[in-house]
Amino acid sequence: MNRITVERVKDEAKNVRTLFFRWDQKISAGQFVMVWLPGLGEIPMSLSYIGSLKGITVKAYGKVSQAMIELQPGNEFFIRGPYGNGFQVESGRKLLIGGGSGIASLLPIADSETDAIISAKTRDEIIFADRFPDSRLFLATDDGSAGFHGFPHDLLDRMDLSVYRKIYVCGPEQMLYRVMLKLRDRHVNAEFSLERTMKCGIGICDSCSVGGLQVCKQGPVFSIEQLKDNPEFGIYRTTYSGKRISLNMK
Amino acid sequence: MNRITVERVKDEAKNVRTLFFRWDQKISAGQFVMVWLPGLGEIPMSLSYIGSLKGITVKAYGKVSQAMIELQPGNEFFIRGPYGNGFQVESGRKLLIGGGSGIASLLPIADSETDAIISAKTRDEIIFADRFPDSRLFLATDDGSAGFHGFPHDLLDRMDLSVYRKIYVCGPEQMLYRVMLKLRDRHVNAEFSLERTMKCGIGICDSCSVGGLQVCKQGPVFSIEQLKDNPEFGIYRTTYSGKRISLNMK
Amino acid sequence: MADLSTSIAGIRLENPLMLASGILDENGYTMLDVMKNGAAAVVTKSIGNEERDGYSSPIIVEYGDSLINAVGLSNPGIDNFAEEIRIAKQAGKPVIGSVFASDADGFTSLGLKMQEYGCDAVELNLSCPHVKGFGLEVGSDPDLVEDIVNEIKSKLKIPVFAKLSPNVSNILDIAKAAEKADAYVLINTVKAMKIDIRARSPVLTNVYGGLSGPAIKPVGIRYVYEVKKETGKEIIGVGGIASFEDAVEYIMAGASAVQIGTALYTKGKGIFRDIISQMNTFMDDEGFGRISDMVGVAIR
Amino acid sequence: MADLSTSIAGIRLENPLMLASGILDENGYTMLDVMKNGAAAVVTKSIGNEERDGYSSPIIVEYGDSLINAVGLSNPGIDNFAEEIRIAKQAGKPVIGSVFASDADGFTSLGLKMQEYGCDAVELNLSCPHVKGFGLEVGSDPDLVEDIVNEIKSKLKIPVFAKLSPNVSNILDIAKAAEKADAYVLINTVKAMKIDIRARSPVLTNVYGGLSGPAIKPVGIRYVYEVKKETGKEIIGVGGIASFEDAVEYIMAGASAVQIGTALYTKGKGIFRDIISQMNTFMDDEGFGRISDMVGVAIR
Ligand SMILES: Cc1cc2nc3c(=O)[nH]c(=O)nc-3n(C[C@H](O)[C@H](O)[C@H](O)COP(=O)(O)OP(=O)(O)OC[C@H]3O[C@@H](n4cnc5c(N)ncnc54)[C@H](O)[C@@H]3O)c2cc1C
Ligand SMILES: Cc1cc2nc3c(=O)[nH]c(=O)nc-3n(C[C@H](O)[C@H](O)[C@H](O)COP(=O)(O)OP(=O)(O)OC[C@H]3O[C@@H](n4cnc5c(N)ncnc54)[C@H](O)[C@@H]3O)c2cc1C
Ligand SMILES: Cc1cc2nc3c(=O)[nH]c(=O)nc-3n(C[C@H](O)[C@H](O)[C@H](O)COP(=O)(O)O)c2cc1C
Ligand SMILES: Cc1cc2nc3c(=O)[nH]c(=O)nc-3n(C[C@H](O)[C@H](O)[C@H](O)COP(=O)(O)O)c2cc1C
Ligand code: FES
Ligand code: FES
Repeated sequence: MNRITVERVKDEAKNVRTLFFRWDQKISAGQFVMVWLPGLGEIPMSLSYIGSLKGITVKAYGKVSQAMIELQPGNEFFIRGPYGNGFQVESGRKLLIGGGSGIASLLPIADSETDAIISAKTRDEIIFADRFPDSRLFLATDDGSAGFHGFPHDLLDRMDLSVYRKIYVCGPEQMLYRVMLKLRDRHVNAEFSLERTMKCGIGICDSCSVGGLQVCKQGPVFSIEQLKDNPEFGIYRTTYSGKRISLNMK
Repeated sequence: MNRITVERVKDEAKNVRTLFFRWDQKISAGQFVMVWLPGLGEIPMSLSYIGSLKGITVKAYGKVSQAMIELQPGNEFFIRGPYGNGFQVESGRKLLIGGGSGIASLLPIADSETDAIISAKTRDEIIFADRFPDSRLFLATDDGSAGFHGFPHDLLDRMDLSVYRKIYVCGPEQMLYRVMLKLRDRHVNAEFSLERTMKCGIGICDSCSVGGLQVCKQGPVFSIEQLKDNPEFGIYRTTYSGKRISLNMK
Repeated sequence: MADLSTSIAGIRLENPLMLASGILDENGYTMLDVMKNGAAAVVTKSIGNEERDGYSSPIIVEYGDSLINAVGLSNPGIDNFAEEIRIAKQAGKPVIGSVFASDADGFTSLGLKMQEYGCDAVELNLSCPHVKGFGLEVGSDPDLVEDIVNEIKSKLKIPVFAKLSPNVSNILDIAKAAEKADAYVLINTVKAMKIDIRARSPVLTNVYGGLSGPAIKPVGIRYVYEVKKETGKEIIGVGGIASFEDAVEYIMAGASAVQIGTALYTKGKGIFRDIISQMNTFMDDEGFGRISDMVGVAIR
Repeated sequence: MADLSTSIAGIRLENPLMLASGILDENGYTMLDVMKNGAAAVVTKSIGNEERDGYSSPIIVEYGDSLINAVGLSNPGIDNFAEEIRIAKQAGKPVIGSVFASDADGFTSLGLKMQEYGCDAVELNLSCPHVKGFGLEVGSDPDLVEDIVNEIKSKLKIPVFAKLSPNVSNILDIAKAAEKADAYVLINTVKAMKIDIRARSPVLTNVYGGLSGPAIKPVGIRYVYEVKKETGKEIIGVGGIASFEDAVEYIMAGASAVQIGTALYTKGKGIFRDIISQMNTFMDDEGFGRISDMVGVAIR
């Protein structure tokens, strides 16, 4: 376990905060860490900044993530990792598709040739829009309060994807799945970063598996080829107990 | 454990045989290995050849060493190691003093500038005399059957030791002790390789200790400074059970 | 080419390597993938009569190449597990259903369900060291063990394996109590824990967990050797196997087959194929024609 | 500068690090040298009433940084040991005499001799896992343990430590039986063995031995934590300590002092000074003024 001290915090939106800290560790874009708050629990978190100053962008859902967004400079937390494979970053023009806080883990691969679709339920939940020039940014909201009114996969219908060397997607599985269905037949090069229940983070507990692949170890980033015929991606997941439930998205 | 196959054997004297073998392992002159014959036991042995062809020169004392000298080409034994510090080999003129089979572990440091005193109880037990030109060799036997009649330390009285950059000594502790007493006041640079009961070979069982030093780990080679005020060297040893017994040599 | 096939309780295995219970065996697709990667059989995660979340995270601590876990027997409950067995069975290889309960009736009803789902054998988890009322608490009581094993054996057609704990004073008493089982599985994890000195706190939510991986291999070898020597029964060896040497060491100590768990963390699923090919070379070099030639050869 | 001194059963130690029994403590000069290298105290090799050669070599197997040993309680016999204690005592630090026997009378007569020789405490080896009739065979029988501890406590003036085994189903039963002891020492080695697959043979002459070193640290931490939490008694922690973090982990689990054995193989005698200086820095950084501030802080 590494003990980390919060150096600085930045509020990105309601219930979303980036914690900045120093950690002398090489990390690839797309990798994640397991964050432990003693007495509270441990959860997986991607890194939104991977330079010498590192950052984690947390959206509060439950007990642990809520406690994380309450951390102040000087407060401490513990991490193990980094884990997972990370993105295969290619030079050339890229498109990032980030749903909700999903854009956070895509940030480290953004450069001057990168376009981004950032989507959220509503305008207030859009984060990191300021990291992209207007000319390279597409916004989408479920309620139409900002940008395109609808989901990212619908927006894709209107875009010329042939200009992109590679497309990188991160967000809720529903969104990833629908984007995958759109891209599948358009012969594009795409990578998806998945989120599943993660207990161990190191490829042994089976809680994060999707069609035989461990998201924590063989992922969290998968190529479109690995996912398009996957029997569970977008279809089933297992709960914390290991019970198979349908995602009902077909 | 490393499994070793005997490649070739050479009889050096009655009950003394060198076993040659290949072992891809860097070894310093003076280091030793623990030789295991399954079902029989394990004993420490120095290496008499340390190049790409390695050799152990065994003198039969008891169960294990007796079985070792009966090994034939193609037979196998097991070793762990190498252990111990080895000699600090210096360039320039050297004198080796080997008592009994002690000369074996000094062989690897012999070069064209090296003189040797080889001693034994009797003529038949002298080994490796052929490895030194007559001009560089002094023989000594307890019974006078070859060379000087007497012990190596007595022979030293007649030699000019100031010509040697360093003196290396290996043999029974009685001999080492007496040589040490002679050299102590003559301000020479000398190293002694000790043999004591060795059970572990790795510095934890205390069976090989001499005045707080572990022969297996801090030795087997010690400088004259480490030995000259040692409260046990030449004075006491402990038996296999750990019982202190006097060497009665003072 | 040596013949790597072996058999345990009459079940033929194409090689001696099985997946250990609790590691990558909760989801049918994962078990399928592990068998595609060379495992001759899988043992499922231990399943109980009721759905259980197990402990909340942290449930695992890395300790070098070894692990300390307190998953807490999380499982979907036997009634939700049929589908996973069905998926795993698509590999066409043996699937062994691991079960845990606190008494003979509980074990028996689980065993019957596993049999109904098509499992080739049932493995009784008498040894999980970190959940109150189950596992070790059951498995260290010889009378209870005897009761469970005798009862389930009288009801099931498929073979029954008894997985025993290293956390006992005398394993032979327990082995004897379980002697009606078709084979023993040795060993489960060793009770252990980790404190983070900077957090000044135990790391696992449950405080205590089970140590697995290379740290426990010498302990596992000793149990397999001792139990084989004293009982002569068939044994599946498990605990810290991460190389072909480790697998062969267990076999020479008396195991007819082995299970691999923690090494999937350090070596990934490729470990099965790697060990198979290296074991083959070893057997050819050493003149062993078949696995049974090696079973127990080191016993004195 | 933090204050590293501690005390155990009223014996003051300049720092919490002692030498464990059986490692470099058969010869008085070696014990002296270990204390010159920074150990605050030494525990002697376990001494019996009669001289014993122990097992013939091989008596040790290297397993990574860990070891498996079956020395077999070799010792010169108590009557030949006075001189070693006399030499060791020249360090001016506490010397603890470890003893083994098979019954209360045997332990008591050994304890009286150790007291006569000037030892500051006696440590009862109730836990060696590889010698028939001694150690674990004695230490896993609660009635016998109670008898031994009560008898020797009634005869000796110096403190008595009870060294317990991890090779038992329930350590609390044994700890309770030994509750008259002034402190517990936890843990001895874990029963284990090694087979060399090319020799097709167990390596140790005795076949079975005891596992020590980093492999058993998580097991030792668990026992110290559990026994401290349940009994509150003073504990000396031992098992796999090879760094200041390990020592602090034992202290936070409840140990008032620790012993180091196997790490002398990997780190040499310099380990004592290294740990002392690093523990000092750690305590300063973390705001711990004295060892007692850390004892058991991780217990929940
Ligand atoms: C590889 C990976 C990377 C991740 N990176 C980030 C990141 O950078 N930033 C971030 O904020 N989160 C990230 N997450 C998600 C994060 O781990 C979860 O939000 C967290 O586990 C929630 O834990 P909790 O204890 O706060 O909530 P819990 O108390 O466990 O859950 C509270 C409620 O929220 C629901 N919930 C929990 N997580 C999610 C979710 N992800 N989506 C929808 N509902 C959810 C639960 O079902 C439950 O009902 C990542 C997850 C993975 C697998
Ligand atoms: C560092 C080191 C390096 C060594 N290198 C060599 C080497 O290169 N060649 C070699 O032949 N030997 C060497 N020895 C000595 C060798 O280890 C012993 O001779 C051996 O242990 C004897 O074992 P055994 O089982 O054959 O005899 P045992 O059955 O143990 O002993 C039989 C009898 O011989 C006596 N004895 C055993 N060893 C010696 C001895 N060294 N001197 C006098 N009496 C003895 C015993 O006391 C006993 O009475 C070395 C020893 C050490 C410590
Ligand atoms: C994360 C984890 C979960 C485990 N769960 C179970 C389980 O549910 N049932 C069981 O019988 N053993 C379980 N075990 C024990 C393993 O099956 C195996 O006995 C032990 O880990 C030793 O083997 P290894 O060193 O190869 O992992 C688990 C082990 C680990 C590491
Ligand atoms: C070679 C060796 C010999 C030992 N001899 C004894 C002994 O005589 N008496 C005893 O109580 N413990 C003995 N032990 C156990 C140690 O004192 C200690 O409890 C154990 O090794 C765990 O600590 P470590 O991991 O620091 O070595 C011995 C251990 C080793 C490795
Ligand atoms: S989180 Fe355990 S296998 Fe992925
Ligand atoms: S042989 Fe054991 S300490 Fe030297």
